[in-house]
Amino acid sequence: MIEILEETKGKDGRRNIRVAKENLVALIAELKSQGYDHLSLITGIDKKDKLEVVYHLHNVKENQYIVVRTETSDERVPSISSLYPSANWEEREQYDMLGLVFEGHPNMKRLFLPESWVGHPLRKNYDLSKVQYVNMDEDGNDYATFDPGDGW
Amino acid sequence: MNVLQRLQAFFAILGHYPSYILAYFFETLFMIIFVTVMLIVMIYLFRKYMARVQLRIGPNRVGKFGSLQLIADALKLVGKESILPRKRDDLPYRVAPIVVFLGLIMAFAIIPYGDFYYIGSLTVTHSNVSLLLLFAAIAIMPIGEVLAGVSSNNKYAVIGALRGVAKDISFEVPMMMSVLALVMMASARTSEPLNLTNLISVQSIPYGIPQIIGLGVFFIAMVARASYSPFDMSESDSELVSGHSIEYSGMRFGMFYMGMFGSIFLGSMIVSLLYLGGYNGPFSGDAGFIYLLIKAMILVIISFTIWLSVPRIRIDKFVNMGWKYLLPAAVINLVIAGILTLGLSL
Amino acid sequence: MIEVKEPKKEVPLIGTIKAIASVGKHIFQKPVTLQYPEERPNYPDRFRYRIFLSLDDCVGCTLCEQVCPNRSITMQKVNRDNPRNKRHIYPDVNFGTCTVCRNCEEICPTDAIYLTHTFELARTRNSFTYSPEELSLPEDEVIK
Amino acid sequence: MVVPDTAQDTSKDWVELNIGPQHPSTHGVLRLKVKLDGEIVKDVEPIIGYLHRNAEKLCEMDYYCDALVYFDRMDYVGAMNMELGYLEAAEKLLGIPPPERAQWIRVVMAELSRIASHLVWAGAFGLDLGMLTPFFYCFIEREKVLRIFTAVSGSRQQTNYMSIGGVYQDIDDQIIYDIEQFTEEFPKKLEEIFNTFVKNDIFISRNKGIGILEPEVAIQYGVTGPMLRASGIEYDVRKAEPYLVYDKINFDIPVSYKKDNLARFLVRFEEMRQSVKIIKQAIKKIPDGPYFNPKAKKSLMIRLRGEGEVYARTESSKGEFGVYLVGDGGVKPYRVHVRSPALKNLSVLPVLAKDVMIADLFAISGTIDLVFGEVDR
Repeated sequence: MIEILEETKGKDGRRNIRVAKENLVALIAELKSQGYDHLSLITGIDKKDKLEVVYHLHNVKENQYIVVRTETSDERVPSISSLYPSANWEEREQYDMLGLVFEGHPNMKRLFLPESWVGHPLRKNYDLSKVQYVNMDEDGNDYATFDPGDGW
Repeated sequence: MNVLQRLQAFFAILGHYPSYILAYFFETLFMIIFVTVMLIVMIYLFRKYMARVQLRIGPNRVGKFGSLQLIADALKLVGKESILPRKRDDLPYRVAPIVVFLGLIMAFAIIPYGDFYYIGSLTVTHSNVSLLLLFAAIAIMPIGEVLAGVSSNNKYAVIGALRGVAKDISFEVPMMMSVLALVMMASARTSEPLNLTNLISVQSIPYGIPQIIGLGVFFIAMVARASYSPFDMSESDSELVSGHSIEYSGMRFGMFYMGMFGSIFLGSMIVSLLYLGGYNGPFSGDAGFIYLLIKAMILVIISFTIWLSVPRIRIDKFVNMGWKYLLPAAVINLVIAGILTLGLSL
Repeated sequence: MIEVKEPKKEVPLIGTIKAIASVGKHIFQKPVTLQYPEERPNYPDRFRYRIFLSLDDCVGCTLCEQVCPNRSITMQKVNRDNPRNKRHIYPDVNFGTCTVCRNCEEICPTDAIYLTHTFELARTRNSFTYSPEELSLPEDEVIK
Repeated sequence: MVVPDTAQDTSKDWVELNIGPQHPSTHGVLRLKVKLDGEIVKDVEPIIGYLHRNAEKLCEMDYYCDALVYFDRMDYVGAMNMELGYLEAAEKLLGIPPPERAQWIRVVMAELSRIASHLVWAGAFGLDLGMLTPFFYCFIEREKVLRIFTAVSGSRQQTNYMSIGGVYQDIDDQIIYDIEQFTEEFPKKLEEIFNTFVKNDIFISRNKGIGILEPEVAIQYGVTGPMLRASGIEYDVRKAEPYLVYDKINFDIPVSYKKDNLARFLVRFEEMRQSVKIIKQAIKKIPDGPYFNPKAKKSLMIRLRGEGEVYARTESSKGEFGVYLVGDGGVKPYRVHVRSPALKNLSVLPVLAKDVMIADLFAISGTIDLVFGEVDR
């Protein structure tokens, strides 16, 4: 039996389950076998001292939602991309925006920003005053730079 | 008396050979001017027609009804910098647009614009095998396109050239088969069926009526030759951006562009010559050229409508169509033509 | 729930000719293009574009500056005799970044800032910012 | 003669072709790295982010009411649906339900917006396949919708019409008359446009049986909206979890079991017909009353405070548009996350476009209905 730390009902009437991140994959695998076959959304939230990851799972047939949350203090979360193919891009997006590293992800690269971008924009301590410019090198790969003369 | 003889008479004072040389020179010049003017008219007509079909107005700022728009565009194209790709294969890259345009001009030079004995014929070559020459000239244009595709060192261009080759092979055979049927029918009436003038003058009824299948096959082939939608696989806008002409700019691109509109006009002319009676018509005589032009223009408008309303066919389906439907249809047409010819000669 | 049916299968070629004809017959319809500078469309009353400022009504509350999503509005000091505006600050608007969302109009407590139909604001890159005085002038009197 | 790059590397039996970000049929700034074996597409890798503006961060930096501006610019062809998606979340979080009249007005606007979005898609899909003209017919019809939007809100595309707790401006009799006029005329024009597409054998042959998306794969990849319904799953948020007043309106969800490009095309056209049906019903039922909640007075716009977490989903023209909103009790949202349906639908492209011809790759990417403001956010 998977240990559930806390179960609440959210403001929108959805079931909220909080688990430790070690139990995350096992819980989601069990939920998937219960019919939650559609991973709607993965959201990372920067809570300043820790990062919270929220999974919205959806049962298309019975139209039920369940919200699984876990938190991490070392930016590392197990990946569920082997369970849901759609988690692949979702996790890449969260890595891109928040710096959450999903362990076991086959292709942990940034989704939107170029690979050499410094910092993760949705972090609360992201420095907005430093402007980064994007350009494309000879091989057609994007890169980010602080030099305004090099950017587009 | 045709234009050539009139010119020769005009220059006769210079002697026999110089007068003929000058006469040929000026006639060629007239023909090139005619083709260029027709191209400009065609492009203007296309833009205006496209705009009206799409419920727009089209060019209307430069000159009355935008009639000078094309002149302005041509001037712009001439004045534009021609950007050359760095890793191009220089000679074929530069030669390719000229080859396309030359093929077009040569084909126009061989077409009879009117009966040989009347004014209005600009025909440069009065050969006995002008039909073969005409198709030889048309076959030059794909060479230019392939050269352009391979030499500009671009993957899109290479794919475009590959598609162009596949396309050309699959429509040329049925096209020639349907022309063969024409020659067969004409051979019952004339001893020189390969001469375009003879081939047209023996059409008491337009060949398009007994050979309706041949007309269809030949028209489809001409659509494919001019490579506009639905058969613009080799230069498809939304897939290969611009196919073989992707790396061309300035006047070089202008040559490809004019080559395309020229092939539409050329195709319409050839179809109306071979299948719709050409310059024959009631009270033709001196006005034969007008008949030809009207027939060609109606076909041009039909071509434009097809261009604007039909999606692009996939290359494998086109090759399928060429070999599995067009070729058998052309063969059936050939058989029908044979039966008709036998019936006529008996 | 309804299941969409595939359209009736047309005879090959005939269907295509029908489709071509259905496009071709549009040539007899009137074009819909408006020749813009000569003909002008009817702008509805709510059509919004250029921001106007009534200098006499502005109380300098900075609410428009706060609500502007693009930070297009900044407050400027203007020496002007207006007893209601104690701090003598008025908004200026950078039309280069203004998205015409009309949040400033909605929030303005005295209706001093409002959006109008004027939309022909051709400007060079450096002159998009309208000072408070310029905002109160009609468009053709603003010299840039 | 110089051999092109494509032939130099003989060790690999495929050609890598880079399509986009600037390409006529990538609907903006999609970049596809395609591995080609002749004409056959062996592998597609979509690369996105060229229109990335980080709307989520911008929303976090602004007040609750200002985020609407950024949501307008996500799916810019159907902006009203985006506003609706955000407001569904924000109103739950702030506890400001819109009054009855505003809800009905929102339904009308959302459906008009859906029509506008699908018309853009239909025109652009025609262009992808090489049909030049239906594009203009679609845009002429769309322009009529945008005129209604201008009359209602004052702006054509980025309307910023719905506000927290209602709508910015009430609709009057003239606008109701305009909308009724539109719903009378539009179905005829729609059939005309429909016929220019489907009567064409070549159009049918380009779409039938191409790009088969199995329902299981669709759900695994999070595909929603018309693409999912064309795969045979009758799932629509408007029916499954009705928001606004959709439960009081009689309409059908179009479904197809053919799973191919043509099915997606037909489903979207049927959706437009259903939208007209919804508008016709809703416009008659708009009740009298206030058009915004007095709790969200305009002068209080920047003082709204919310706490908690809300995930609200709506059916936008692309699919299930979800907004996850976290508030910490301040005047600005703490975290905004958008479930962008077009992004999820795009992620299935490598599966769909396996071993198809190049021409079909563009037909398939055309049926996904990509709008890059929404994919990249």
